[in-house]
Amino acid sequence: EPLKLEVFHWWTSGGEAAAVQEFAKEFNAAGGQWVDTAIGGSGSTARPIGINRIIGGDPPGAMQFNTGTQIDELAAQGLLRNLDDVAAKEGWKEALPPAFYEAIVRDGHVMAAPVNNHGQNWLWYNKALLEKNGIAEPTTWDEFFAAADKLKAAGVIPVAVGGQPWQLNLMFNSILLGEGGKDLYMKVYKDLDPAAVTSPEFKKVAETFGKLRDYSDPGNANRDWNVATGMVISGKAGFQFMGDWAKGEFVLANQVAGKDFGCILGPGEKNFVMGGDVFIFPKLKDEQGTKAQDLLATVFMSKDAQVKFNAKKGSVPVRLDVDNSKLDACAQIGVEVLKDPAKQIPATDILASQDIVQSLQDVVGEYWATPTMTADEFVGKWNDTVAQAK
Amino acid sequence: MATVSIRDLEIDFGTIKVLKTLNLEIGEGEFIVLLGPSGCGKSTLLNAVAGLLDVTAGQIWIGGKNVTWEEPKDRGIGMVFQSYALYPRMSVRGNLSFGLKMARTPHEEIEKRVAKASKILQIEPLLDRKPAELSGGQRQRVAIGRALVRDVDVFLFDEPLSNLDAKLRTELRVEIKRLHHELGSTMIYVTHDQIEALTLADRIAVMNGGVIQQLASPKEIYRRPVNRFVAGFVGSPSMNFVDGTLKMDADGAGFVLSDGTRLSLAGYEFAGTPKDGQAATLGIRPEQVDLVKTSDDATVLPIKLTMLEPMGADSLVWGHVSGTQFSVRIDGEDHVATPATVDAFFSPSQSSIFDKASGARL
Amino acid sequence: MATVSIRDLEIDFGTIKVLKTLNLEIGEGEFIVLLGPSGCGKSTLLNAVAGLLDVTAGQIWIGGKNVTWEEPKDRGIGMVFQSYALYPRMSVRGNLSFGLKMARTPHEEIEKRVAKASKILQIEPLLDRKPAELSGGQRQRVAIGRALVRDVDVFLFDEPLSNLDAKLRTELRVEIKRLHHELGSTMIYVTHDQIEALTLADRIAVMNGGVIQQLASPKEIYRRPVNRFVAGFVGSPSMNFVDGTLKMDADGAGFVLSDGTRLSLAGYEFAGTPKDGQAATLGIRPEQVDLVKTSDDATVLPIKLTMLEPMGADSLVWGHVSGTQFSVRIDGEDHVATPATVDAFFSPSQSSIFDKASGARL
Amino acid sequence: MKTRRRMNVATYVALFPAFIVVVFAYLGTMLWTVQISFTESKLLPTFAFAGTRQYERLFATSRWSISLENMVIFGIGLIAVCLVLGFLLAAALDQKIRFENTFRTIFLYPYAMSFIVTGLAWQWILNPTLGLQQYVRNLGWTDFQFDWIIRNDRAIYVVIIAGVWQASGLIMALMLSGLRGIDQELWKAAKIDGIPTWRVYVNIIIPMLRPTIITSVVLLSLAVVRVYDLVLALTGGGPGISTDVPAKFILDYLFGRANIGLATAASSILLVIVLVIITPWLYYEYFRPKRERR
Amino acid sequence: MATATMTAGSTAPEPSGPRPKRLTADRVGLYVFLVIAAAFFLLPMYVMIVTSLKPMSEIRLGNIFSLPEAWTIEPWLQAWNSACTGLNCGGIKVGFWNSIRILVPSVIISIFVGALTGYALSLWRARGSNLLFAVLLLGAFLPYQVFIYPLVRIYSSVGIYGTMAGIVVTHTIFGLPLMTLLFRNYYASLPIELFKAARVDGGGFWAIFFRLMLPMSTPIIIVAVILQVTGIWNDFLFGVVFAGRENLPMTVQLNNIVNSTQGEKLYNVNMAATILTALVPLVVYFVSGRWFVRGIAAGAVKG
Ligand SMILES: Nc1ncnc2c1ncn2[C@@H]1O[C@H](COP(=O)(O)OP(=O)(O)OP(=O)(O)O)[C@@H](O)[C@H]1O
Ligand SMILES: Nc1ncnc2c1ncn2[C@@H]1O[C@H](COP(=O)(O)OP(=O)(O)OP(=O)(O)O)[C@@H](O)[C@H]1O
Ligand SMILES: [Mg+2]
Ligand SMILES: [Mg+2]
Repeated sequence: EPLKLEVFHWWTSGGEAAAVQEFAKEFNAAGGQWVDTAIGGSGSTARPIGINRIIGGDPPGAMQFNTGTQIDELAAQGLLRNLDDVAAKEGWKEALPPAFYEAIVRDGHVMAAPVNNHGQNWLWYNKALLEKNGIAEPTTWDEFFAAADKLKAAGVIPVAVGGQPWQLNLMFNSILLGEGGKDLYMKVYKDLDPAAVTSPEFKKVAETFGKLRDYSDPGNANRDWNVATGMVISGKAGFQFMGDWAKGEFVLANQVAGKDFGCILGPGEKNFVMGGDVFIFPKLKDEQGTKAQDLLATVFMSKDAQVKFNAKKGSVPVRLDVDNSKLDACAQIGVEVLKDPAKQIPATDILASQDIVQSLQDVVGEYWATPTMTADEFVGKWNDTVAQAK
Repeated sequence: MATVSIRDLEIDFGTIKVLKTLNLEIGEGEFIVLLGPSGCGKSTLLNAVAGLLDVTAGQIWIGGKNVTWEEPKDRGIGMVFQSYALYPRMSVRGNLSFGLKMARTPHEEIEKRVAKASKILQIEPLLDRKPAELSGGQRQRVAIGRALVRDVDVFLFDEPLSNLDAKLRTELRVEIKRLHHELGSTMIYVTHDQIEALTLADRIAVMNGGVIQQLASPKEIYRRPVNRFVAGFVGSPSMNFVDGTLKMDADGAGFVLSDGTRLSLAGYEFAGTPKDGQAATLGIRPEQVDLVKTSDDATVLPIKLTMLEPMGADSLVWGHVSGTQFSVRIDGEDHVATPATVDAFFSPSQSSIFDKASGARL
Repeated sequence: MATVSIRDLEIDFGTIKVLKTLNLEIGEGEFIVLLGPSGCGKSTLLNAVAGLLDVTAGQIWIGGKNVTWEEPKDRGIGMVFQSYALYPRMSVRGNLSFGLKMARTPHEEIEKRVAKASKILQIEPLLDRKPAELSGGQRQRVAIGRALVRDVDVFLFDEPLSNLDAKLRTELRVEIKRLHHELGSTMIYVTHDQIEALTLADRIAVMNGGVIQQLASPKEIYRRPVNRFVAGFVGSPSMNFVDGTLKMDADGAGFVLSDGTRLSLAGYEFAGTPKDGQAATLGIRPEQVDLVKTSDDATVLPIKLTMLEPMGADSLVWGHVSGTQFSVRIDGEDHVATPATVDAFFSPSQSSIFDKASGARL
Repeated sequence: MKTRRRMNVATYVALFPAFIVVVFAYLGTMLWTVQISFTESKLLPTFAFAGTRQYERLFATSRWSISLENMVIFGIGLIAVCLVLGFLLAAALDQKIRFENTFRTIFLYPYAMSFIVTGLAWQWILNPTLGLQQYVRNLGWTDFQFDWIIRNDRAIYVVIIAGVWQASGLIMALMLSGLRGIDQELWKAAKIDGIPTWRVYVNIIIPMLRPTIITSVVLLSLAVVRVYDLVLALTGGGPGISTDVPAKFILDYLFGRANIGLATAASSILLVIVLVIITPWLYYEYFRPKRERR
Repeated sequence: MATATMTAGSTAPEPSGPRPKRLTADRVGLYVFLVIAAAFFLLPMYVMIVTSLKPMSEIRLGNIFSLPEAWTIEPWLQAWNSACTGLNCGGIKVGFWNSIRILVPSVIISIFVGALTGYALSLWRARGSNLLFAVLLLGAFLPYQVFIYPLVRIYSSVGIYGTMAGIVVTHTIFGLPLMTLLFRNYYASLPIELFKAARVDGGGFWAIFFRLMLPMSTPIIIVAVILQVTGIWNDFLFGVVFAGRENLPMTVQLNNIVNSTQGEKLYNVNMAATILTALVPLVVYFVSGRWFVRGIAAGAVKG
């Protein structure tokens, strides 16, 4: 009899579903039976539904979360299984980047299985467009703005922006890391240090971010990210700051990484912002279910499944010890950077609570949409928000 | 057949006292009409008897049983409404049998009673129609039938005919009278149409402001109204009222109009002892005035005629007596010239005199 | 004051022909009443005169001007509706003056006209009230006032009194009559109440099924109805009809009832030459029958009396003649015993005889 | 003698479901909400008392005050435009129009559509580089400007436009049924008085439609207080947070940001606002002692 | 002599018969207004339909108002049959029957409870009924979402969390204020004599309700059905939270197709799916729009 387990996630689009399919295949092959429950929309639509089910006593067997602080309370309330045995057996601690391992451990126990590693601070660009305008891949912010000016002069929108707060925040974080550097990033998000925010470096980052308004088009308000990517693909725009999921759009348009489109971790300091997803396993009453959970956790972290899943998902495997030769040019860049533990930067979700992270998104969004707002006001708001939410 | 007895009944709506310590005894098989202007509390009284309203104080007895707290269905009453209140989605048969079904009457018994009632009311061909497919008169008949089938002792009618036109009203009035003869049930009938009241009632209770003003036979009410309100309310066209003062002198009782004319009241039976110089109102019905002298003891009444209104069988002549509007009813065949000032005649014994201040009969 | 002339008027609603080639000439200052049962086309005709309806064929002339295509406001008419149709959120003054304001009448002129109209109608104290704060009679007065202020030549009334109770109806009827005298305007008045028709009209047009059955003075209509429909429709309580056959023999004209009784028709003026043995209907009004012999040329009518209905001033006695229901009106003071079989008397010259088949007067 | 008031057991039985719903679902939830708003609850409700901390934060959050402000602007705008447009449409349909059914259905259908994707269509239409503005410019009017959706100070009016699109059909239906209930003789009287049609509407009909208007305002305010989908689909609360509304604020903190405490504090404030506005209406419309019941 | 000869110019026909119909400026203006309004209301629908008939390559060009160059019904087929939500690629048809299964009992029960409550409140007296009604109306003004946590707790303690009963109860709860209001006003507008007559005839609370009042409620039931069908069919949140994973309604599929955050967005399929999902309420509106207006007159307007 197969070990039946309901898996709850919000991967509903074509590419995502194909990736999930890989896990399901592996799980079924290993003697499980994958029961799929997908609720589309962002995690904020699906997550409360799943949490309600856990509270209501009808939990799914496994449920997706973003890697980070989201699972704190569920773990603290004792609603989740601890996976210490599986993790020990499979050697998760050794295989994972340290930040990721920390992100799944609560009170010394492993509480979740990570599945992927999404680079969030990519800068994508249209290669043909840059070549046509005689622009080389920018490595510094100055080069970037020079390139942008050239594009603007050529009648092209330099940066495709999706004006939704979460997208703007990704862009802001890219600048923070590239221009402000890793230390500032960590101080601002991890330590929530007000002094770091009031520093001139941070202000500079804010100004740079603000400057980008002039390099985007007026239609950016509430634009979906994939629409923005489409602008890069079609050559309407030159650059886009976006996570590595944007690759899927390029691929769909039959573009090849490194050939038709380029990817930069930066500009400025090269870091890899690691975000991703984990699965938690709510405590189940039946024996079979628990066994199935063990099996699924094992499958999630198996090298084989990791490679297959992440190839389709566009992310890189969470395990650092897998064969990455099949990954595309961009992912290769990522893997390369990841080799240096110093460049493994945890995403904001891992560093701070949802409340803080998303409230800060509001601040970034408001700043972006209000050109009259000065960088100082922005800094003040940032610190106020952090102080209230802390 | 049952007596109905209303004892010290009071009904309030919030702070409004609608009925004030009302007493009414109705004999077995009697036909009582509640007559009064709109808003005087007639429907309220009827609803209280039916048990559709909670009383504030007092008791209601039906057939010797205190039913003050009984449900409507347990009071042995049937009720007919002005708006017919037929159940719109049921056929006539359904309307008639609804009450019986509620009472779990056996099927054959229902059939029998519906057949009987519809025969009495001549609505047999209509049994399978819906109320919307009936004329006003037919609807009202069905509404009566609904009370009829339930074999009740007391029928309550709330202005059952006032939504019908004059012709149908006459017809159904006769029918209700016939029904009363046939069934001999006790009936309480609310109306503000005095013709209905006069033709149907054994006794009329004239109400005003939640109080019964006079309870008497139609004849008595028409001829000897106890106060000016009753006198003015009953009769159409209504009684003429002329203000003046009483003069009790050597010539006997007299009535002095504002223009000084003295009318002899010889033959009028005073209810009490009238005071000389008392301000009073003389009431004379239009048909009690003649434009030609017919009897010797008639009093002369000078009148300015202004207009003739032919109404078919008879005509109304409008005019003024000492500045007050006054109407006289004459035969439809007769003709008078207007305008003209003539002497009219009335018999004081048929007229009414009221105290000007209190309105009570003198 | 203006004449109104309706020429070959036809009105259809879709496929339904409501008025069929109708002609009607109304003189200056005449008061015409359109009388007929519900649905006969009275309102349709009135609306056509007012210009509220498009005519299918024919013309309408008012004051010598062809107004068939004119807007209602340009026809010099005022109209009063059954539902009063007062503007509910405006004061009485607003109701009266709104039309004038729209016509840009100068302010003082409006004031003057409103004052005059409200004086005529005695609604001066009500000018600042809203319609909801008025009684039915007062509302109807305001509705009339709205036509009055516009100084029109022709007044159209569509059952203006039928929402009022009997008493108010009488009062306002008199008022409308007075108004007609005072203003001398042409008036067209729709009703299905024959008392109103008889009292108000100079001439009555009795309508049925979109056709004018008889156009004549009230007296003529009441006394010599041209057909059975008019005879039955006018008069309340309505004319008694008894079926039988005509017998023209040596004794003169006679009417044989179904039970074989022969009634003499001596004195009846036939409209044409009656045929012997013709099936006919004899029509006698309740007040044309006496229970005591008063004149020598009266015909004896055997009648079975069943019930007495006192109505105040007079009473109705109900009974049967040769199996047909029959009513007799007597004085309210008189009394007859019921049930009883008696001989009644009527004068053939006052009665009407109709062809049984066509209903036309013989 | 005093008489007892008769009570009917069946009435209570029938009202029992409503009673349960009111006590548990409505009152219970309201109390729970207020209670949680005084705690530290984050992702899951806890009962660690936190005083008025959540309220302090709430009122220090500019997003909340912007939300409230937007609700007022949206409310006034939506109600005003819907009433006017709904009335005009109803009045137009009441003129014995050909294809009345078709028109009525066209005006009404948006009420049947959810905003999950119609919002996207609107977003496109209003997008300056994609929708109307561009379309008109392509037609030759190159100066044509209609870019409210991307302007901080105008975007909320765009939300009103879409809201009007969705709701004014219902108002039209309400108004139309109100108009159909008006005595035809009134129209005739006005025609004879020679009153121009528009004056009849303004001076006579509209005052008579007062009950309809009140009902419409109530239904619309319901939509205003709850507005969420519309904003989410159309602007996502943006640009920035300039079109945020209370329901979205509450939802974001309740679900996305795992801060139940703050979300319930916001709900409680909303509850108070609704109470203050609604109670007089409720009283006036339903509980005022009426002089007479028909 | 003054012969009354008519000059050639004044041979205008004597007015007779119907007024000549002229197309007045008012009338034209009226239709212009209606057509413009109709265009405003139809514009999003037009965009949706046009988009749903275009291939993605055309959509990316961004001419949202232009007609498709290459017409395709592929998106419709895909939306109905094969659009994926997670691993299940059955299109939105998967949820259709679930939606129906939720819709039918929810509509019936919520209307029934609303009618019953409205009936009890309007025609019968019960202590505290005014307060009950007030709280009910007040509750109608709260954002739904606030109710979710407490309701989840209550349901799971009663054991109906994640079941069909749970979702039906939820729709009943949230439909109750409006339904009660509608029926209360409707019953209050009926002639009270009807109720009195039935009382005299011996009808009790239930007999009057079932045999007299319900059969008379057609106009208002139509309004209630329209409102509830629309509301319940379009609901996403309650369905997904309370119905349990076996009973997820069609809107969940729609949401999954439309609201994926990452990965390609097939706008044409989205639009087709939306229109398909909206079909049931749309049909209800098309079929019963006329009665809707009449029914509203019967219930909603009167205070
Ligand atoms: N439910 C009620 N609440 C408050 N007042 C009421 C109620 N029912 C009746 N009244 C008041 O009680 C008084 C008497 O009303 P009732 O209906 O008995 O009058 P009526 O004599 O039947 O009048 P009508 O001839 O108009 O039917 C009126 O003033 C009325 O306003
Ligand atoms: N707008 C209309 N469309 C179709 N038929 C109509 C219309 N108006 C009236 N009718 C029909 O025309 C006939 C005459 O109607 P009209 O209103 O003139 O009658 P009426 O004599 O005024 O009756 P009542 O005494 O009931 O007012 C009726 O059969 C009626 O059904
Ligand atoms: Mg009454
Ligand atoms: Mg009429």
